[in-house]
Amino acid sequence: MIKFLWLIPMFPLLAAALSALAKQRQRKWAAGLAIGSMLLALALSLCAFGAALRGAGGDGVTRQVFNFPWFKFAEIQLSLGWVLDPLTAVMLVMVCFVGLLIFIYSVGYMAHDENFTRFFCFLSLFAAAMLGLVLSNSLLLFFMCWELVGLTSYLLIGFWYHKPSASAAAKKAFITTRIGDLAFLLGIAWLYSQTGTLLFYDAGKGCLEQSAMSLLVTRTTAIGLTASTGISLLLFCGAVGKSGQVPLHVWLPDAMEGPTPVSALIHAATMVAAGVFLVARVYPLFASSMLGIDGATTALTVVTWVGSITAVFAATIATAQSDLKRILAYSTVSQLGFMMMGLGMGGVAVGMFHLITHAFFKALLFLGAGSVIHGCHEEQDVRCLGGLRRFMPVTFATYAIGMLALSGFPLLFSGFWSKDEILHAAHHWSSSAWPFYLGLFGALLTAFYMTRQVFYVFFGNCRLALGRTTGSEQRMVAHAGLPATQHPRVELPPDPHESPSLMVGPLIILAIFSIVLGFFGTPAWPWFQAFLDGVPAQLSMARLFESSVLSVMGLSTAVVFLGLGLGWWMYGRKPDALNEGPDALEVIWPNLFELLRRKYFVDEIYEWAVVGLHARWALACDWLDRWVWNGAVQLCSLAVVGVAWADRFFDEYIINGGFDQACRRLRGGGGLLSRLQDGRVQNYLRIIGIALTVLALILIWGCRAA
Amino acid sequence: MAEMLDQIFVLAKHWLVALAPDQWQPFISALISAAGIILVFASLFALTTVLERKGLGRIQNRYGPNRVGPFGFLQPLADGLKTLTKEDLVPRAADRIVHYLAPLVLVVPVFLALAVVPLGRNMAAVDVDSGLLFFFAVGAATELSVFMAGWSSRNKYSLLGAMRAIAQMISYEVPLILSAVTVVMMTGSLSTVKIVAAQGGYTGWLPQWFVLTPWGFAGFVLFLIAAAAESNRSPFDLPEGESEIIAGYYIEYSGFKFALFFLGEYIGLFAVSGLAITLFLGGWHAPLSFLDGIPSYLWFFAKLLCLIAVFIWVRGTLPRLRMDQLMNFAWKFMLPLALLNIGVATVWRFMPAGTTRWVACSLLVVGPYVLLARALFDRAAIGKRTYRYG
Amino acid sequence: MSIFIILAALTVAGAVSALSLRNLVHCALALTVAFVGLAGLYLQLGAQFVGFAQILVYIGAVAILVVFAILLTRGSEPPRQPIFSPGWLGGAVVAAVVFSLLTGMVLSSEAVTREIPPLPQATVASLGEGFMTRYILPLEVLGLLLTAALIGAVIIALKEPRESP
Amino acid sequence: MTPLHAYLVLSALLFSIGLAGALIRRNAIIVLIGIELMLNAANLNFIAFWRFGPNPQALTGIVFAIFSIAVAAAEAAVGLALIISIYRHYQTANVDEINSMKD
Repeated sequence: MIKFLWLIPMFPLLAAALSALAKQRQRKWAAGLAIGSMLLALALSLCAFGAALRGAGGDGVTRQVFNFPWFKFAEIQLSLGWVLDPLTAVMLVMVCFVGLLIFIYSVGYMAHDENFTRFFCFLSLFAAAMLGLVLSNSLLLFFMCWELVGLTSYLLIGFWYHKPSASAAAKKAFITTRIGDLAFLLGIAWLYSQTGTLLFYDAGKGCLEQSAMSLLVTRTTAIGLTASTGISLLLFCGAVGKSGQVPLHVWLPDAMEGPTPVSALIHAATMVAAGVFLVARVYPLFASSMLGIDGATTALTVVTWVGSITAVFAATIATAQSDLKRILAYSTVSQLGFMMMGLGMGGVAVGMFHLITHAFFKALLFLGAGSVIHGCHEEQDVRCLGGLRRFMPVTFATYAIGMLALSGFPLLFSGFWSKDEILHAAHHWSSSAWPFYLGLFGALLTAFYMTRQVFYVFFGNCRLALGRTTGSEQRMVAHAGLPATQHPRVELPPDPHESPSLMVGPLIILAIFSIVLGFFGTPAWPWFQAFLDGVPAQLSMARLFESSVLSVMGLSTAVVFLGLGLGWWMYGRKPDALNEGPDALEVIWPNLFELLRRKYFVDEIYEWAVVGLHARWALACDWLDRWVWNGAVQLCSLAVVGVAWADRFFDEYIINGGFDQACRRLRGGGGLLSRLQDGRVQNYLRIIGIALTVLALILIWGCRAA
Repeated sequence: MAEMLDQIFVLAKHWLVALAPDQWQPFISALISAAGIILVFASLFALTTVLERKGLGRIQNRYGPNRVGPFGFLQPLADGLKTLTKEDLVPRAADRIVHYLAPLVLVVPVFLALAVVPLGRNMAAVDVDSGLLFFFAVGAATELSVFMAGWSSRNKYSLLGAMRAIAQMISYEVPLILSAVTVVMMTGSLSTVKIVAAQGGYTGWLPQWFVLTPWGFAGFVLFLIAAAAESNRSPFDLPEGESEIIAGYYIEYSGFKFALFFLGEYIGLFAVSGLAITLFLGGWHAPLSFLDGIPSYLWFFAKLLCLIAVFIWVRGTLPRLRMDQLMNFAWKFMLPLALLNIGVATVWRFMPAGTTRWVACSLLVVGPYVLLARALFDRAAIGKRTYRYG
Repeated sequence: MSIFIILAALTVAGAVSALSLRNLVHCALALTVAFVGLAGLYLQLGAQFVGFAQILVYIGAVAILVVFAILLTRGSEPPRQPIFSPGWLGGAVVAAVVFSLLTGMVLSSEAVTREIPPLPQATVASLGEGFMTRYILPLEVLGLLLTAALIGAVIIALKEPRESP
Repeated sequence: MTPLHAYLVLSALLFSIGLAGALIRRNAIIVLIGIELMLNAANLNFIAFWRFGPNPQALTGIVFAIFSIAVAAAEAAVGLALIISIYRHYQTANVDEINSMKD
């Protein structure tokens, strides 16, 4: 099995390559290619999963690796490889499955787009890169795929590049993540310099295994940090960038400019989770440290804090957004924060569990949002939607399931169990109680804003006719791919309609999964955690009723209900007929609402900082120009004038002569200086020649001297 | 005796060289071979002109030249006298030096090119290690001469003709060289002598010439077509298409210079045909094993005459192409097939000998040919004729 | 030695006239003369393949390209204004300095005193083997480069669209 | 038999002729020709050092020369294409009139 693991990413890659060659017309071909490749990949990864299952159940994690030398220069040999362990297997299945569904969905969603084939080419490329990332056993390969994923994300966010906002968002996403990746790369380099290998597992020689670990832990660097801590912090920076943790979260909401399937696949389910997966993958590195603050290592503490802060931060913002997809985006950010918390406090299993469940129901939510947008003619502003549950029942039902799962509706939905795991872990976390409270607050907010959104979109009566912003008009035209003139302008748009079955089918499947998945990780039967940790799972109802578990569960349940109730009380009771009225929250705390609506002014702050820097720099240059150079010239001319003045009292000729002379000199000097910079190639070439001569002479003399 | 007869020229040359003092011997031998080549091929040129004119005449249902000498075979003599005695016109606006140099730059390289063609057993004037490359390298100089002729005689027709000719030569040089490459792949050598030696053996009576293999046959055909285009023979004689641009790049030439151009054209034809013989038709080897006794150079020249006959026949038969058709033919038809042919040669090289190899390679050659021809034919809608110059 | 002197004279003469003649076409033709001379030098140095390749590439391709470019840029008739750029004196001086420097270095190096080894053999076969085994990567890269150059040249030289902003 | 330094001096001469041409001529094409000459001078050096070098069987010089010939061909193609398009744009091929980078 392990031998053929590389086939899994190979199929989508092939599909991408082939559909890159496809003509614009050959839509069926491209789509079929992509979906077929995903099917094959899914089948293979199920086999892989089976293999992992057969391996599991014993004590300790069973792990097959396959490494091969890539190239060697001098005596250094770089080798790549792939690994099959429960972590990989789970991720593989998740990515393939969700990916497949979203592929199918986007056949319906992109049906009218003229660049259909390009879209599928990018999607398949993304899938290939993601799968490669998941099963890579070498930090180098991991990084390559990581960058590939980033690239495809960039391409897909800017898919409708003729929208300025889209291209801007794409650039923003790319650059912001680069900041993190720089640190990541530094971390890799450091790790390599310390251990001399980038393979995770290499029969004892890998950088995550005993020998390397002991080495890394003992070696300490600058401010009392052990090498392992430093490296893991650097790697974590990469994770922060990729999965939109504070302070690098700004790109994720803007990324919603891309087509909705992209938002679902890349910016909700898989890619942004890659950061979390990275932390999970190199967890030993994070967890290994001598001087941990009672149990939790420095690195993990950082992870926890960043995660919890992000969770609440993003959740608060989400309560005040009005764009359907932005709300989901912020909730994604906050959920990622939850996952980080889980990793930081509860270990791999907890974080990963939430990752998997979240992948499903967040994908579901996004696809639901997509079908809403699709059905309402590209309208994204929740204040302009409403009452859709009559028009698109299936979407409503599935969306409600997803929303309940996300806000963690007790006992029935997967979100509840995974989030509860995290809270439980936080409850037991010894070093500080704050993450626990933050988590609770986050859960509360999650329930609240999801309720708000659902009430806005699906209840009340349809406000679609009133609110047709020019922006959405453009979006509609852009999406239809027609120039605005020949596009059939509708003053009163036709009623929203249910999406085609091609789009609804995936919704239903995802909905089912986002209910069922939860039961694989209940405290009663923690099969998932056991599978990841490689211990046999046993069923015991009793564990469900331990005081600690029960108390946390009760608490979170209460919080969730509080959130739901609050949402209903503020938005559900009296939905405003037309979207003039201010937001209910705005009525209560206008200032706070404004603050949240503008996302804590984070963008503005960044902008101010960067622009300010440039402005100051420019000022400096300007000052230099104005005073130093210009001053010199001024001085010269002043001197000349002085001379002239002196000369006036002498002979007339001397005046004229001196004056003219001086002016000529000045002009000559100016010309001399400017000749260095005339655009003539030959002068540059000449200067090069002189430089060559001088250099050679220096060298010769150097040799003579030596 | 047959041995003697076969080697007679070689022996004669050695004997002559031996007379000279030692430090002169290399030059002497070079001189002798050069003289021999020039003599032989110049006379062949004379013969060919008559043959061509008579042949064309017969094809067009008229007598060719038949007044001067027996059956008009002294016609070239008369023509030679005429051209030599004609006034040598140079236009006033012309660039005298270049105008003067152009014919020389054409004639010298083509004679040089003949030097690497083995005319018989041990009868290659120079046997350099990379003779084929030499041939093509020298052949490249002709384009320059064409340009010089066209540009120097300040005449828009001649410039036009030169441009056409250069474009045509460049485009057809690619398939020419590519189809020669297959042979190089097989013999693993660029030396013409070695290439001929590689086709020496016989299977039963039949020779082992490359033309008798699928790839060799395809290569030979491609090579002939490209050769015709390289030496501006019809149907590729647009550069001197009388009906459009009176005589192409040598409108402004007359008298001896014109004769030189004429000579150069024909010698180029001989050279490229000789190369075709060397590459595909087994050089100077006898076509059947039991005919081995007959002197090798006779075989060579027999084959040469056959090829020239083919060229004459083609000239008499086919109409002239149009410029765009010409280019399309070069780039859309010849080039792909030449590339494919290389692939076929590779397959042939690495498949075990036997009928399967034959069948596979033949299919590989024929199938794409048919398909490509079909596609191009369907594509070729007779549309409005468009000109693109500069 | 005499052959060398002849070839060198040919080459230098060709080069000088290629860069000093007034009519661009003459320059191009003189350039080909210089190339021929260089090819001869290569042959005399025993590098047969390179010599022929030189002829094939430079005379068969580059010279023709140059000529075409000259005709396309209407350079074929001699220019009205002086052919030398204003700062030609400085350029000449720089060139002279570079030449004297190089020559000085060469003559002061131990190349003067080196004895002449026997003529080495560079058969085409060995060369080809080298290309296919040891220098395979450069070869591939070169192929890539040539392709890129081809496409790039075509794209650059395409006609500008009429309604250029 | 010709000694090494003769070749070296010759190539130095060629190089500086090319340099001079590239420096003092106005027409871009001639400048390009000068550059080609410089490249050829370098090639001559390679071959000369290969022939007089310690181990000529390595063929390094020849291979390098061949590569540089190919590169020179590519360079010529692109350069001339550039010149042509510049000519189309400015209606001139004089390098000292093409100085729009100046301002």
